[in-house]
Amino acid sequence: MASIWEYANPRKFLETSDRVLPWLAALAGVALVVGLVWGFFFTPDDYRQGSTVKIIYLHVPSALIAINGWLMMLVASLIWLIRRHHVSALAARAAAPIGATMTVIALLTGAIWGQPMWGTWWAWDPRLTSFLILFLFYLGYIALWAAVEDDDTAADLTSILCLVGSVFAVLSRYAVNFWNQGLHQGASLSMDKADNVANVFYLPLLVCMAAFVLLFLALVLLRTQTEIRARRMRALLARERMS
Amino acid sequence: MIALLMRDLRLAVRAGGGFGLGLAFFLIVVALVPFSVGPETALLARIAPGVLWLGALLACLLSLDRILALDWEDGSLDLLATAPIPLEGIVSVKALAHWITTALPLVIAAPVLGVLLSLPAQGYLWLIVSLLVGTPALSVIGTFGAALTVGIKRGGLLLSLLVLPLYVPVLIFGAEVARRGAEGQAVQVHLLLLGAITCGAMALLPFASAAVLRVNLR
Amino acid sequence: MIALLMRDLRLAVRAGGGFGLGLAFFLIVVALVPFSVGPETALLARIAPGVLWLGALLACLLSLDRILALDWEDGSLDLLATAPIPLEGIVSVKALAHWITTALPLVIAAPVLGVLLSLPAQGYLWLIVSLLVGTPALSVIGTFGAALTVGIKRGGLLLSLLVLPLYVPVLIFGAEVARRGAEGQAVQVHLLLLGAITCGAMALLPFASAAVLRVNLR
Amino acid sequence: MPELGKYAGAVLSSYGLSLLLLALLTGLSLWRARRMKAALRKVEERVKRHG
Amino acid sequence: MELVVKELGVARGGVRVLEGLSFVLGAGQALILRGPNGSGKTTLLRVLAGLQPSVAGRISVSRDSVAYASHADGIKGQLSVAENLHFWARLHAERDITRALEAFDLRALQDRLAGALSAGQKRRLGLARLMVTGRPLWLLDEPTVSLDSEAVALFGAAIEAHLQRGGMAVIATHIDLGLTSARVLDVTPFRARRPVGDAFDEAFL
Amino acid sequence: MELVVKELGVARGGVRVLEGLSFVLGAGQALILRGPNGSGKTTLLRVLAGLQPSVAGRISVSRDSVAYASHADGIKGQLSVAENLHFWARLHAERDITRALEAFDLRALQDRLAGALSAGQKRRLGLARLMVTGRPLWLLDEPTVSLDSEAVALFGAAIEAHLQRGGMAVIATHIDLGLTSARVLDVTPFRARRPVGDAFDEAFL
Ligand code: HEM
Ligand SMILES: Nc1ncnc2c1ncn2[C@@H]1O[C@H](COP(=O)(O)OP(=O)(O)OP(=O)(O)O)[C@@H](O)[C@H]1O
Ligand SMILES: Nc1ncnc2c1ncn2[C@@H]1O[C@H](COP(=O)(O)OP(=O)(O)OP(=O)(O)O)[C@@H](O)[C@H]1O
Ligand SMILES: [Mg+2]
Ligand SMILES: [Mg+2]
Repeated sequence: MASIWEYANPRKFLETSDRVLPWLAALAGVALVVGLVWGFFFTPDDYRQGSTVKIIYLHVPSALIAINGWLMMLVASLIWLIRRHHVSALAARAAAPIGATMTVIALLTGAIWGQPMWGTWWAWDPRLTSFLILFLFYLGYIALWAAVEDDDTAADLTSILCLVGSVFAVLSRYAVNFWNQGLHQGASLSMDKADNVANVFYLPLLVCMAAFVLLFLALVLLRTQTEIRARRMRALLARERMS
Repeated sequence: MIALLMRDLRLAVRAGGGFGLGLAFFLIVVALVPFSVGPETALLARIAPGVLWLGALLACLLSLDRILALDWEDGSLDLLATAPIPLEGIVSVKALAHWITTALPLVIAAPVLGVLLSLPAQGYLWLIVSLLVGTPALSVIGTFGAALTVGIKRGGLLLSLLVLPLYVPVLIFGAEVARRGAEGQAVQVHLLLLGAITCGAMALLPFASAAVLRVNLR
Repeated sequence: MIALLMRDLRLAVRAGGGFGLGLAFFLIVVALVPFSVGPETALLARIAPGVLWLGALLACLLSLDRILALDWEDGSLDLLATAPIPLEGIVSVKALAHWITTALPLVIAAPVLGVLLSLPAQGYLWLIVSLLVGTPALSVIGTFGAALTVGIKRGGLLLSLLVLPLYVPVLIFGAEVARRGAEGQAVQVHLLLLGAITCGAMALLPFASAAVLRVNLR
Repeated sequence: MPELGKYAGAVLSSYGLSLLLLALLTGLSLWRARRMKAALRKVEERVKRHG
Repeated sequence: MELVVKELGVARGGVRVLEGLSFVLGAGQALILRGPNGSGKTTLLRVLAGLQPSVAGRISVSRDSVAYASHADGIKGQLSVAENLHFWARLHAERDITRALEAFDLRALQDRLAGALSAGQKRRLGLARLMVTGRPLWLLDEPTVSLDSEAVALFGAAIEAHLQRGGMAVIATHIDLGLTSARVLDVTPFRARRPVGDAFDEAFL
Repeated sequence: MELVVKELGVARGGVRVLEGLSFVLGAGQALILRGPNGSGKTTLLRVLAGLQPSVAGRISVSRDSVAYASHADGIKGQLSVAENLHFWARLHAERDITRALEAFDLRALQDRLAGALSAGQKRRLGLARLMVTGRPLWLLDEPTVSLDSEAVALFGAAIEAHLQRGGMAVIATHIDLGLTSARVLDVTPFRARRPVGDAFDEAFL
């Protein structure tokens, strides 16, 4: 079997991802439409939360991607630091804006949800707070990529930032827990407690989560391709200027 | 190493006061708080420990770019990197110099400023202790940030952006210790955690800083 | 003059985001406040207008040294001073560029951050108005400070020290307008005074800045 | 259209904002991808021509 | 257009470095300043450029007619070569930068970020800036630092062309530029003497 | 002690600038690098100093034996001349700075703040730093910039003395230093060629 590292070759990656991407994108689109339409039109209201429960189909999947996007960047950074495959560094770079957007979506939907449920847009609840901190990490990571001109230098710096940042993100999570007891409990939603209550909510939620994962993958592939091409173009232009 | 420390301290004194300026900034930020939130004593007393911690943190932050950028600009950093000292040692010494010149004066000044904000009497001890335990972490983390942004012209703001989220745990525990101290609650657990963060940061971050610096120098 | 403005704006965008970074700092300062004073909503709502004003002021402050120091270091300022534009015009354009790249984004972001601090609903309008009226004064005063400290390496902290006292009147009236707005009281008088300060600063300070710059250049 | 009751504003605005953000992200990614592809092709051709 | 300097005295860091300096430079003439390190050439040029006041004597030239090029080049690393030149051109109400690009062989580099130039390339850009100022009097402080011999020749040609058009140049340098037509002024004899006696007021300068 | 460079390739900003460079430098020898602006001399010196990785080839020298002097001097303006030298001396576990002061005629300036030196005086201080490192291999990037002829002679003498004691030196320069014993290496022939074909991966470097 061919080694998985072959796909770390930029050309090979471009070829493979070109083949996969249309399918992935179509799948993501279908899943997204099915999940959201199902959730929005064909689920009943919760007896306590009324129609706001429909927000869950955006809120939870985006929160999921926001966290796991960072995790993916961490893994990609490690691969870059250890094996120095350019594609993985560029994939991390490509994922950052997606993760940041997902964080914003989770924050926004959460805030909008919080207004009717908790009577406030924002509370300094541990989970919310650590999400805000995660957003700051995304911002810093993106800003550092943008500020450094040389590509390899930027890749090295951001990778190390990602490592250190991950450690501190976990630290903050625990610190915040110590600091304030929260409002945000999954249990506030009826389905969350008694597992069998609500396949009505649960199934469309699953579809939405799958859709967001697919969308994330498709976007990462697409943006990684773009980054690869941008990188190659910079290299070609530089070479052209030299002669 | 000692030569480097002595040089950095001397430069801080000569350069129109590394000592004085962090302190002055701290003083002014704290002094501006009553102007911005209004002068009621009860309110001020309530937010005093937090404001003092935040002020100290910002004063530290502002002086971070002096840690490495000056040496970068005039080429000293290139020369230090080829000197017979490991880069890890260099960044540690730099962090130490930053702590001595910036954080230590803040710790000493904090009680005085506490008076301005009507900090309750029992709060002073724990304020000082929490600052003493927490500020070394600020210097070490800050040195990491400075190493990350050293090649970037006027990276001061970027530096702040990168470093502040890293400061969050330190700030939470530090301010919590000071606040609990002021309110007469138990502080041991939080103080212990603060100490653990500081020790961890001092033990591990110099390696990250040196690695980042090596990347930036090439 | 327009060439200079365009260049400064372009540089701000290129340099990894003059726009973004001031904003990010503002966000972070505001986000750190609850960590330091604790998470109670009532307390936060009470200090929100003041904290927002103070945060905007600090974000402005941090980016001041970019106004002139970069041009000083690479010799551009010498060349600009011999260019066929009066130095007063140059410092005014620089202040304007600073306002556009730094202060304006802060004004736009302030309401969003108000949510984080649970600012009462009626406070938003006056918060924005007070910032819009007050921040030009911050930029102009800051340019004066930048001109004063331009020859000094890493004068950032000294700059803060010099500028902060000059910011006090602006802060007092600005925060007062925002606070009264949030509490539903009358704001006219204070807003008028704030406007007067801004107009005065814009009319007079460029001459002082140019004079100071001339001294520093020789 | 399902009956959203008194929470219509909240639900609709969160759907609206989220979908807008997702569309923006996807649109920008696609736009940049297309532009970069074209630009790279141009550069590659030029490099090839000039040997 | 003439530069007349009469009995000029200049000071640096509160200490007089040159005094009693007089010369006249007519249109189309160049003057080369020589003198050992620390003799005050840089200081003199800054005074002529109007960046620093003189302590004695007179200078007949208005600030609007000088273009000064110091050790630092005033180049923005984040802007491209062409953008850098365009900026200075527009500031001096000139339009055309192609002549400057050509004169210093910067055509091939014009879209490169100035931060990614080598030392000599940067210097060439700094010198090209002079050509877009449209000013008649050039004040140059060690202009050929880090230039290779080819670039030095370009520089010589640019100076000659400038003089031909009625311009003037004052150049401080330690090495031979091969400008045959230029006069040379050694500043060593004008080094400021210690004031005799203990004139208290004078020690204030 | 010998510096052996074999088939070295160096890159700057992601682009190869030199390749296939080989030379051997024995104790007591000096090598002068020549080449037009932007040919890669500075890059080569940085690679030799270990500040930047090479992209091909081998270098036989350990980082502990080189002393590098770049365009920037690493001088602190707020410290006096003597303090600056003392610092670098202590860092390299040397004690004596008088020899360095003497060699570059800095005795009279030793208590002056380094910020108040003229361009040439600063450069002299930067060169004097090399003598307190105790390192055998000196890497010098355009060392004689802004030096007057007297100071260039001092520099030549310092280099000769260093070589006499078994030291080595690699010097990038555009002007003639009058070092008779030194070999000259023109880097122009080693300029990196375009890679043939369209190796996609290579364009990433
Ligand atoms: C700005 C505010 C909010 C933020 C940042 C936020 C963030 C999060 C995060 C990070 C998760 C975890 C996702 C995961 O583990 O996969 C989550 C899940 C969830 N959130 Fe929120 N949230 C916010 C507001 C709200 C509000 C107001 C509600 C409803 C009252 C809510 C209800 C839920 C529910 C039901 C879940 C799923 C719980 C579970 O399965 O564990 N959230 N949210
Ligand atoms: N800031 C300062 N304070 C005090 N003295 C200074 C200061 N700057 C320079 N000097 C001194 O003033 C004198 C003149 O310096 P200047 O830079 O004009 O010399 P120069 O002729 O340009 O020398 P070089 O050829 O080395 O560039 C020198 O002796 C220098 O030491
Ligand atoms: N940051 C950078 N990014 C891309 N290319 C660069 C960068 N810095 C320099 N270069 C290019 O690399 C090449 C080598 O530069 P280098 O500084 O080594 O030349 P040099 O031989 O020292 O020239 P000089 O004699 O002008 O000092 C030059 O063509 C330069 O334009
Ligand atoms: Mg000089
Ligand atoms: Mg060079």
